Formats: sequence, structure tokens, C-alpha cells
Amino acid sequence: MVMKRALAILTILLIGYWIALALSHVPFGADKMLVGQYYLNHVKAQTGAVNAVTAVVVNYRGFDTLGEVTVLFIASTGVAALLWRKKRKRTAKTEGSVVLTTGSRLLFPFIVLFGGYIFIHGHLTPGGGFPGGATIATAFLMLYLAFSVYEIPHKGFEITEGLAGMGYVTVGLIGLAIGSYFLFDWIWQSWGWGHSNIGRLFSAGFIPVIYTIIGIKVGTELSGIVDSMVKEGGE
Amino acid sequence: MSIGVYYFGAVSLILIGLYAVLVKKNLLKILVGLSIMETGVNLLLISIGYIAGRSAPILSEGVGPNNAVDPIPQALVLTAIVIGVATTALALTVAINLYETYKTLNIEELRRLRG
Amino acid sequence: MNLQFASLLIALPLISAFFVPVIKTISRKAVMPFLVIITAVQTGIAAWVFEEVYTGGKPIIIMAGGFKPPVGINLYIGHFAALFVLIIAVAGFFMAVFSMKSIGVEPKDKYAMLFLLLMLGATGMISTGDIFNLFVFMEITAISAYALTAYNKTGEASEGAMKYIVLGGIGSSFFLVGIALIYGSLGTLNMAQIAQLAGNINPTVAQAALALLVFGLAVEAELFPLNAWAPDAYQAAPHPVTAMFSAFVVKAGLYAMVRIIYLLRDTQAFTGILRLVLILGTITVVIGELSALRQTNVKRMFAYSSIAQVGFMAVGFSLGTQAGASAGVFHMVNHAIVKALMFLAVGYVALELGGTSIEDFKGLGKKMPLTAFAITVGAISIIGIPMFNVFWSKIQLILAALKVGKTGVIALILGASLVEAVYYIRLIHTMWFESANGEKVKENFTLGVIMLLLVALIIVIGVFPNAAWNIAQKAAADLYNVSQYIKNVPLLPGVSP
Amino acid sequence: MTSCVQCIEYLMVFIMIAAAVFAVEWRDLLAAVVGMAAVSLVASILFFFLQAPDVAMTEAAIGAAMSAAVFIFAIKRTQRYETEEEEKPGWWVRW
Repeated sequence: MVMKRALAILTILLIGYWIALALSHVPFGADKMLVGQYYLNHVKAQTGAVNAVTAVVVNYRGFDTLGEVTVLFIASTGVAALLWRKKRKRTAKTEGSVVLTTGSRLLFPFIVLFGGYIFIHGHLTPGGGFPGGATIATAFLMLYLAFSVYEIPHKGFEITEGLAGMGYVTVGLIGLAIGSYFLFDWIWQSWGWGHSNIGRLFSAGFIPVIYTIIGIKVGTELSGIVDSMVKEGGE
Repeated sequence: MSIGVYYFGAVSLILIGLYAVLVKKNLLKILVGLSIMETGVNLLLISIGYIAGRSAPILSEGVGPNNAVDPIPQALVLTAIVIGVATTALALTVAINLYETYKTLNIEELRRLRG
Repeated sequence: MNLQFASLLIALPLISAFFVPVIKTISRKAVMPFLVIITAVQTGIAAWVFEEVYTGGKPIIIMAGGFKPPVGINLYIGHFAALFVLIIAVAGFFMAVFSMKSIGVEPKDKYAMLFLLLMLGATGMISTGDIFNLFVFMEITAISAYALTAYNKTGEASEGAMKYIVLGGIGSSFFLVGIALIYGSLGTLNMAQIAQLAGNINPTVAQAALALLVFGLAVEAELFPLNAWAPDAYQAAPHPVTAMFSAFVVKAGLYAMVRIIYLLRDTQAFTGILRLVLILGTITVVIGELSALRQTNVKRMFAYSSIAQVGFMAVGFSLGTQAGASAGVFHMVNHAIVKALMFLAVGYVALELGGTSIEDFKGLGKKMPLTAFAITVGAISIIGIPMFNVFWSKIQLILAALKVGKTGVIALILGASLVEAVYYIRLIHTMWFESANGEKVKENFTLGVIMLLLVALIIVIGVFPNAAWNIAQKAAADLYNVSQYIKNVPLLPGVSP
Repeated sequence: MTSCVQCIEYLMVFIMIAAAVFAVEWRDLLAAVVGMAAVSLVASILFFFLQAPDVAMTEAAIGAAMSAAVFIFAIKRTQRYETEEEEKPGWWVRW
């Protein structure tokens, strides 16, 4: 019916007008920082990271990131739980051409390496655990597309996922034991490692450690989601 | 009342997504709408954190604390993107299960089949 | 003992959930006992935190990463949070025990993980002191709730979950826009600092942001326009999960909404938003009760009743007085106890007799006397008969409404109680006075003990309401008294405009 | 100089909105998903303009690539074309 569509459009325009009205009091491009300025001023001394976004993600707002990793974990668990069938197998019929299969076999290690590079250098360059992990997952996705029988080793992936998650929480708990705060950056603040080489790889306390864990975890989780979605239940 | 082009783009995306969710009948289309809405919200957050004439908050050569943009919205959006893709994956899984039970993705037919 | 150890409340369910895949490879049978053990330990920690907060009288502030609040994220475990963390843990423990018996659908290891993460999400939502962190925990709760709703993989379950996902997606987008507006005008995400600076927000922005936040949380809090998912999801979810939804997931959403509204008390939009919540709550009560009246499925009927009760709480909070808030918190506590009991009993009946339609409840008093007794006590309590716990919270709601002169609210409560009486007494009549054939079922000992414990709790609070009322008042003061909240959070002095 | 940069911004926002409209209106769901991925990609370019390279990378890798891949797998397991029937009020606002 036209009536209903018109009504929906009217509602939406009303909401839009209202949000725009509010946004006109939040000027674009103006300096609105309060806590943000504090981060920019203190990020190098307090965390040793050059990339302030990384420091905010892993250090200052580490709780959010823990939650975020958990959300992705829930998604992969939920997808696996809901698509659980007695027997599951892949149903692709045509194998990729020789160029495709050879090419992807050749490319695979390099994509994984690139993903690893992204998350290990998260405190220096843009990127970090999430895009790095997604890149690794893309490598597995490519294998799924190129080969009709390829499957990831789920058991191993599931356990890696769990262990990586436990690793993250354990790093946090070590912080609780050493520095008496959960998710305390004990490598940087208690041990003081890497203060002399800010801007190089071995610095920034536990940021590279955590980003490596996150990268592995995100990679395995996204590949797990792809795996669950590709395989169909047998009759 | 004037809003910048980024705000305009972000709000438009939110509204287009909302329109798809409210009006469309196909479940996957609804999920596409939700996904577009999330992109719009992310763009809105980043544009709120932008400060005219400043560069990215990576404090290497030439970028000091006083000429970098706000890092917090960027950290928030990183979180929000991952949460969005998690929701989408789960939603699609539920849609697949629905399709396997009822052989349709049309929400009207779903209602009819359930009675 | 170092109070920062209270962060184990978050860390323990998380690390245990990540540990489940490892346990599974060792032994598949160990997963469910593991779940029970972890929830029991969680209950212990929660009890320690509760004791610590209520004897010390001071909230526990957990600073993640050792950064002081506006810089780092803090958890604020005050009187309210301590109380509800305990309720969550206890309800989680009971439902974990119930899950051992009632979950037959594979894969159970995934169920255990999602169960723990649902608990974690609700705990985090109630205890966090940062508005974006609240969003993250809300999403954890919501996504594990989606997955658990669809867990049975039937058509109804998938459809309920789908509704929940679509509405939840709209809600979370609105919520984020609200956060964006607040962040854009204040430059901070810490709740205490937002409350401190709330006066500086432009009134238009404050109004839009508050309305967006309220609508975003209304999905979780099951308030009227966004709660269509609730009956379907309640009906189709596994029985322990339904009980958890009703006992604490809704409460966490409602708490977050109320907390945010009260925090922004200094803005000009405050009274308008309270009126909005009052209207939404009233409509929720009316629609919930009237829909419950015509249900033939008992689980669905309880779901509608639960929605209506949430409406009562929202009405209580929207009165905008301390008495109203106290009554709302008291009702939250009572309702959590009663609905945990009733959904547990209904789930048990469905397990033994194969369904939850009203036909299955005919002659339940002869077939499963203990369960029927539990449902009866719960029903009588929720109608609001004296000497049972809900009576006192309804009385307090009426008194609070009387104080601000809102006679409409009193009429609403009395009318709704009348409707409740109709459908619950119909159910009681069906259970005890209608005969049906069928053998007497041998009732499970552990579940019987849990049900009797909850029944005892209902009656104890009903006969001696003062202790519980004192706790509820303290919790409500924590929620209502915003200036005390700001004082309790040690804000870093250098970071202010 | 500045006006030229602004031209690109306006163009990008326009492309993004157009892609969003197409993604919502196309009956072929596969095309709709491609439209959605285009929205994400253009948004990631806009993030780059807004000095957020981290977010741009994440949006391109996760928002565009992974989420489009997941959508495509879902379409493969369900159906590709949308069937539009007579319209009735939305289904989630009904009890």
C-alpha cells in the first residue's frame, strides 16, 4: 500500500530532521576534545605507543576491546551452534582452474604474513589486531573458494580461539596480580621495558602482545564463521 | 541550520537503512538495511571526532599532540564495526535456519505459514 | 583484601567461557558440571562483593588498566550493582543446575559458553561506569541472547530470534547515535563526568540524545513500541534462558535506561523524558496484561505478565522521586525471584509432560504437586495478595504515586492487579480442580529443593519485608542520588573543561 | 585547491548515498549486497579523508569484505531474488 510507505517515509524524515537539528549544535570540524586531548598529551609517556588510536583501544579503553573480542567470540559460537547438524560437508561442485588453485596456494602464505605484519605493528602504523585478523581470515576464505574440498581443521581452530581468549584474560589477570589493577600494562609500567625505543617494534608494553592475541583470535573466529556458513547439513 | 556534507551523508545512510528495515519484506534486504544503518552511524561518529586541518592521531614525525584529531571516536568505531559484523553473521545464520524450515524469506509468508 | 579483585566478576565468566572448547576436547560430559561449578564460584564472588559493599557502605570502583576514571574505564559497583550482581549470579547458578536436566539439544558446549557470556553481559551492564562500555556490554548480552533464543533451531525459535535481532539492531544504532551526540557536546564518555557536566549540553541536543538512548534501551528493557520480540522469544527460548531473560536481562536494560535518565537530570529535557517513560510504561502494562488474558499457552502468558511487570517498574522510576525509585527497585527484586521460580516450574512441567499449553496443566496438582504448589505461590504473590513479597512492592508503588498525586498510576496498578487475578486464578483453578488422566510424576529432588528455596524466599520477604525493603532503599538511593554518585567516582582532576 | 578537495568529498558522499539507495531498491539480492559493500568501501575512503586510517582499514577489511562474503554465503544457501507481495504493516510491530 502506498499509504503505509508514505507513513514510513514521513516518520523517517521526521527522525532525520530531528537528528539534523541536534547535529547542527555539534559543529563539524570544531575542537570538542576533553579526554581526547589528555590522551594525545600523555600517550607516549603512559603507554609507549605512537599510534594514539591503538593506545586508546588496548590501554585506556581495554575493557571495550575485551568486550569486542567477546562479541566476535559469541558470534562465531552462535553461528556454529545454530548451524550445527549431524553430518556436514561442502557442496561445491566445480574445482577452481589450475591457475586459480596454484595461484591461491602460492598467495596464501604471503597473505597470512601480511596479516601478521599488520597486527604486530599495530602500535606504530595504522591497522592492528582486527584488520590483521580479518586479512588472515581472507586467506582462508580464498582457499575455500579455490578448492572444492578444502576445510579448516575446526578442532584446532576452536581450541586456538579459546586459548587466545584465555591468553587475553590471563594477561589482564597478571596485571591484577602485579599492578593490582585488571588489564594493567605490567610490561610497560611495572617492568619498564622498551622505554628507550619508542617508535620501534619492541616498545609499547603489552600492546603488541595483546594485538597478536587479538589477531590470532579474530582470524580463527572469522574463518570459523566462514566454515560454518559454507558447509551444508547432509540429509 | 546547516550541517556539513559528512553529517548529511551519515544521516542519509541511517535513514535509508531505517527505511529498508521498516518497509522491505525480504529478510536479507532488512539485514542489508541494518548494515547500511550501522555504516552511517560509524561515519557520524568519525565525523564528530574530526577537527578541521589536523592530521591522523599517529604521533610520529611532525605530528604533535596539538595537531592530531580526536582518537576516541576512532577507537569507538573500531569496536562498533566489529560488533556490527558479528551481529550480521548471527542474523544471517538465523535467516538460513528460517529458510530451511519455511522455504521462504518473505516475512509476510512466514507469518502465514506459522498461522 | 584488595577490592580490585571484584573485577573477577567479569574475568571469571569470560575466561571460563574461553576454556570450554578445551574442556570439550577432554570430555564432552564435563561441560555442564563445569558450568554449574563456575556459576557457583561466581555466586561466591558476588556474595563477597555484596557483603563488602553493604557493610562498608562505600561503592567499589574498579579501574581497568589503573587509569583514573575519565581517562580509563571504571566499573562502579555500588549498592544497586552489588545487589543485582548477586541476583544475577544466584539466578545463573539455579538455571545452570536446571540446564543440566533440561537441555537436550546439541551442541551443549556452545550452550554453556553462551550461557556464561549472557551472565557476563548482564553483570557488565549493571556495573559499568562508562557509557560506551555500557553499549559493548549491552551488545554482549543482546548477541548471546539472540543466539540462545534461536538455540532450539525450531521455526518459532528462529522467528523470535529474528524479530529480536532486527529490533535490537535498530535499537543499538539509535543508542550509538545518542552516544555520538553526547560525546560531541561534552567530549567525555564517563558517566560521572557526563552527570557533572550535564548542565552544559544544549537543550535540543540533550533532548534528542536522551530520546535516542531511551529508545535504544527500550528493546532490552521491553518497553512498548520495541518489545514485540519478547513474547515470541520467551516462548521459544530454552526454559532456563527464558527464566534468565525475565530474571535479569530485562532488569539490566531497564537499569541502564533509568541510570542514564537520572544522570542527565541537570538537562532541561529531564521532565519531558520522564513523562515519555511514564507513557511508555503505562502502555506496556495495559497491553501486556490484556494480551496475557487471552493466551492459552502458559509460558507465553507468563511472558506477557513479565512484560507488564516491567511496565510497573518503569512507571515507578518515571515518578521521578526517591520513593518511586525505591519502589521500582523493590519490585525488580521481587519480580526477579517470583519469575525465576515460575519459569523454572513451567519449564519443568514442559520437560515432564511435553508442552506448556493450558491442557498440560490440567490436574497438575495431582501429577506434580510440588511444582503446582510452586506455581501457585508465585501466581498468588504476583497478584499482590498480602503476606507475599510482591504485595509490598505494589503497596510501595501506590504510596509513591500517592505522594506525587498521580491517581492515574494508582488506578493502573489496581486495575492491572485485577486482570492478573483473573488469569492467574484461572490457571490455579485448572491446576488443582480440573481432573485429567496421567500418572503421578516422580519429581526431581534438586529442582524441588531450588523451587522450595525460592518459595521460602517469597514468603520470608512477604512476612518480614523490612530487611529487603531497607536493601532496596539503599540500592535506589545509589541510583537516584546522582551528586553522591559523582562524588564517589574519583575523577582525575586535570581532565575537565 | 580546497574547492577541488571539497568536490571530491561531495562526489564521494553522493556516490555513497546512490549506492545505498540502489542496495535497498535492487530486487536481485546479490546486486544489493554488492551495493552494500560499495557503501562500505566509499565510507572507508571517507574515513581516510577524515584522518582515520585505522578505521578505514578495518572498515575495508571487515565491514566491506568479510560482511559481504558472509552475506553471499547466506544468499547461496537461501534464494537470490526478492519476491515482493502486497504490503501490510510491518511484522515486528505486531504482537
